[in-house]
Amino acid sequence: MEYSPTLVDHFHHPRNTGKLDDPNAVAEGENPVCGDTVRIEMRIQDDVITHIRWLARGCPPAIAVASAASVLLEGSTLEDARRLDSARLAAALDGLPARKAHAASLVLTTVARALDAYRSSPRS
Amino acid sequence: MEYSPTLVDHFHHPRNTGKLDDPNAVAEGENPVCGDTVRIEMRIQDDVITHIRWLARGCPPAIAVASAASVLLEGSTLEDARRLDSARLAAALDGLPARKAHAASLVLTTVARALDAYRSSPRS
Amino acid sequence: MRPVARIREEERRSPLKTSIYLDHAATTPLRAEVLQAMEPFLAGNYANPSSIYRPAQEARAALDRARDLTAAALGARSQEIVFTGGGTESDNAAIKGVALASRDRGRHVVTSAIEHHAVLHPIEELVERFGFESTIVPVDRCGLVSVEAIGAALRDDTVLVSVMWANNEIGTIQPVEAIAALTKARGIPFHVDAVQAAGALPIDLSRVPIDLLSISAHKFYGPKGVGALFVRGGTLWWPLITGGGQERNRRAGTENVAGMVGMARALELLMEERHTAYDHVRTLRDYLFAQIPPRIPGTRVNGHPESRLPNNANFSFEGVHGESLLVALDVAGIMASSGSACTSGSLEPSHVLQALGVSHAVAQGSLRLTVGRDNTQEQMERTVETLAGIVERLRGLAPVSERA
Amino acid sequence: MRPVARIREEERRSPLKTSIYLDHAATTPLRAEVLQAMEPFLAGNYANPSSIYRPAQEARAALDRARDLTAAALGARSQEIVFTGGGTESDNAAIKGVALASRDRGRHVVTSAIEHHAVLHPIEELVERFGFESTIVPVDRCGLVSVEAIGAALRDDTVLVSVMWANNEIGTIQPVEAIAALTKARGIPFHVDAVQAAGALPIDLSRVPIDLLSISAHKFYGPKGVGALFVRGGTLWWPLITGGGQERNRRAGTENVAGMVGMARALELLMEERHTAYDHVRTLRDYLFAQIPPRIPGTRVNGHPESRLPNNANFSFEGVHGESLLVALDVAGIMASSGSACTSGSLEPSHVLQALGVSHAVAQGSLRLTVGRDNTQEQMERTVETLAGIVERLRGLAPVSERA
Ligand SMILES: Cc1ncc(COP(=O)(O)O)c(C=O)c1O
Ligand SMILES: Cc1ncc(COP(=O)(O)O)c(C=O)c1O
Repeated sequence: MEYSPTLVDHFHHPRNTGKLDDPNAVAEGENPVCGDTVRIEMRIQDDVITHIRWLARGCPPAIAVASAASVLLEGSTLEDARRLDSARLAAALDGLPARKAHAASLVLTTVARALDAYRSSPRS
Repeated sequence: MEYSPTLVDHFHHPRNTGKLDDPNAVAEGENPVCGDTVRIEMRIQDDVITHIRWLARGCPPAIAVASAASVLLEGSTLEDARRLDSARLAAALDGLPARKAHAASLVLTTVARALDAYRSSPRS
Repeated sequence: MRPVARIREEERRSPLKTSIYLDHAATTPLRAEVLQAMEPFLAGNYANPSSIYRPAQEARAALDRARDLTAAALGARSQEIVFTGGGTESDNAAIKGVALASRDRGRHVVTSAIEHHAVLHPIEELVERFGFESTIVPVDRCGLVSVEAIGAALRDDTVLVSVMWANNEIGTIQPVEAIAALTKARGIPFHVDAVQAAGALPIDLSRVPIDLLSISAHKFYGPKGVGALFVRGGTLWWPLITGGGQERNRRAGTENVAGMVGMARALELLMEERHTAYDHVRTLRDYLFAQIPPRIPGTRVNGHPESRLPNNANFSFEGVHGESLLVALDVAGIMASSGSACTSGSLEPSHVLQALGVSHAVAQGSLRLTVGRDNTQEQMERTVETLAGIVERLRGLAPVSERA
Repeated sequence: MRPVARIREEERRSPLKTSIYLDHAATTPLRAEVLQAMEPFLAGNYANPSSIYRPAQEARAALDRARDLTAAALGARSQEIVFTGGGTESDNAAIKGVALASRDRGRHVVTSAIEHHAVLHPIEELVERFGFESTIVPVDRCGLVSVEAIGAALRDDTVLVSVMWANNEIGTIQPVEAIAALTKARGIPFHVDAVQAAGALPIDLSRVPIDLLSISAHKFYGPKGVGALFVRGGTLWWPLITGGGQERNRRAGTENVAGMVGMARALELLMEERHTAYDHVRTLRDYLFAQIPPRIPGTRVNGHPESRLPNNANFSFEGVHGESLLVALDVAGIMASSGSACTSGSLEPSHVLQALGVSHAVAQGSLRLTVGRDNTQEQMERTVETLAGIVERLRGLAPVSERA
């Protein structure tokens, strides 16, 4: 399998899927070329992501990246969240094929947009 | 084997090889392209080939054709000898590949030249 | 719990044995009878058939027999069969060989939009490197090319028409007999890629005036890396691979004797079983067609409803990504393929589905299931259930705005 | 009398087992270890390595490993190895691929007079069909091409030089290192046909600036119909066979996984045994060289006394026709080959012997004996005795004026 067992596991048993009751940072992103879509919902309190849920449509890496990102982001500070990058996502998945780098980009951009949305209208 | 067992047998155990003590019809022929050479010696008496011997250098069909021809010619009348053709030689060898037709031609031409030589100077 | 664990472990160790293989258009298992026919030339007689001694002449005789069998299976004459290193080589040899040999007579070639890359790329080479022009005739929403459209594309300088007998993704069978009649009337050489058709449909070249035809052994339970090109006597054509005089100067190189004998044996078995062989796969395939659309909402059938290979099914599931389907099926032990080329590095859906006018999203959700002789009804039932569960799960993951 | 009869019967039934095979330049037996490495991909994992599921990824991994092994055996990088359908395909791909891709820069190619037809015929195609010119550099009486002569043949519009590493008939080893230095200095791509050299000589492409190099598995105890082309990174080159993206777009077609794995295993064994492998064949071959000329008057050794493959011997016997020698040897259970192409339909002796300046008659009497790893000293002794008897018998049949 060209995907690592960890990636396949995240794809097959994705963590933190679904929606939150009261998110205060939400964004949806789409890759217009391949059609992958992701929605991220977070509850942020005192500069910490206390809850995170996501939904995604796309190839296995798109789903696995969203799952791995949610695990890394839950409980992290906004500062740390901003520092999340493709390298760490790939490491968390035991590798991500280069041709699937776009899956990580989509999730990272959407996370950043959700954080931006929170900054511009913080409802603590 | 692309050569019939009969052909290989004539090549491996050629009949009537060598020379005669008192031939009265002799000819030598050579195919200048492939270098095959054949020498036919016959003793003719009362329009019948009573003895025949041959020597040859060349590919297996060249040797096998000479051998088969000597068997067919020994004891035959001059008229019959003149009628010997490639088809009968090929039949006697259970087949002769088309690309080796030149082997039969060389032997037949040399036989004809030996018969001509006899006709022009018959020492009965 | 023990037995299940043992089954799982076996499955892990030898997935092809215990899983469900539904990718016979990609390749087929080597039949035991075929391997048996090959073995004497793998482990036993290794002689080069061009040599003079007896084992070499036996190898030569085996090649001759393989050629006779191949010719018989196609309704061709033995001297019209050129053994090659596979379907792609056959296609390249046919297309470049005819076009380049005729380039002083004209530089125009005609083909269809849903040909295999083994046809389209050689034609691109002709255009980009050798000053040819090509007309790529479109297909309808079912993947059918129209005979009239081919006729309209023909020009006075057309030197080659190439249309596949049946498509590898959607299974659509093209009207090659009618096209052959047309090209014959116009005196234009006609090449047919029959790589998918051979093994699934009867082919009789004594009845259809096709000039060149490609087949590939591993698509009909023969070995990989072996194919044949039929070249009708009198066709103006240059060989692709020259050197030694093998294949009567039409394809040089020491012959893969075992491979050629294997291909011929596979064709022989096909001929023997032809009256029943297609029924089995058709029954199983028809079960998929009958069950999947009602069972899974938002299913679309790609390809032609009737004019299609008996073993081919191709679906799209709204809102589901093809590769995710494939990986989830693989985890469940079902081997299938997607119409999307996404898996091979490109983000674009396959040129075949695009040519049908299918939307990008639909094309990306496509799934090809191609049935084979070892599949069973029980496997089909398991496939339908598993697939339904996977589609449901994946759709449940999609953002609300996306749900079907 | 019984035992003899039984031996004869066995010999008739399986000549390759009980006879003496001395035609390893034509082809070699598939080694048991190689067949064993191939079997999992013949009888077991049949998946197409381009597919997504696990067995396919295993097949892909096996291909990757085969490529790494092949690269390691040649001192190349894995991405420089293109798997092909044999040595002839490799030669065709290299020569036409480089020349056609460079035809806007120049249309002149340089080669030697004793190349294999798999090199000479593609060059003829370039000349006859694509407006190229070729310079065929002659060889000396031992078959050696001179580096100076190659240098003198180079022109500003030369786009390719192709010289074989070692000749298949007379075994002469060419100064490819020196030629490579020359072509590199001039910036001209250099192709080497190493089909005979691989398996008989160490090859290290990390040390020699060769740009393209051809090998063929069946010449070193691997399977027939499988080869490789080394293409150094950065070489301007067009693939011969296009279609699917296999071999990183450099050789399309579903991969012959078993064949490639077999070739790699054969190379791996070669690497493991390389320190001793050549000694055995050299010892046996040297015995033939030491015994035959004194034992059989009128013997001529064709080829180079030192710069020749360790397993190659080539003789001419005055006044004896090569094919007659071969048939007589075959009857005696010895498999060998002639330098003459007479057996394949032409009456002309081989272009190689002609290029040495050998007379027609001498060329026609030539005999090639090529030794392999399974041959024994006892077999060499039997060969010398049998050969001496046959030559004597055939000479005895020649007309007196012809006798040596
Ligand atoms: C020097 C040389 N080049 C090329 C070839 C062609 O290799 P193959 O017949 O495996 O295609 C051969 C052997 O036939 C050879 O000896
Ligand atoms: C329609 C069609 N043509 C050509 C090919 C190429 O055949 P191969 O991969 O055996 O070279 C294939 C399969 O890959 C095919 O499905």
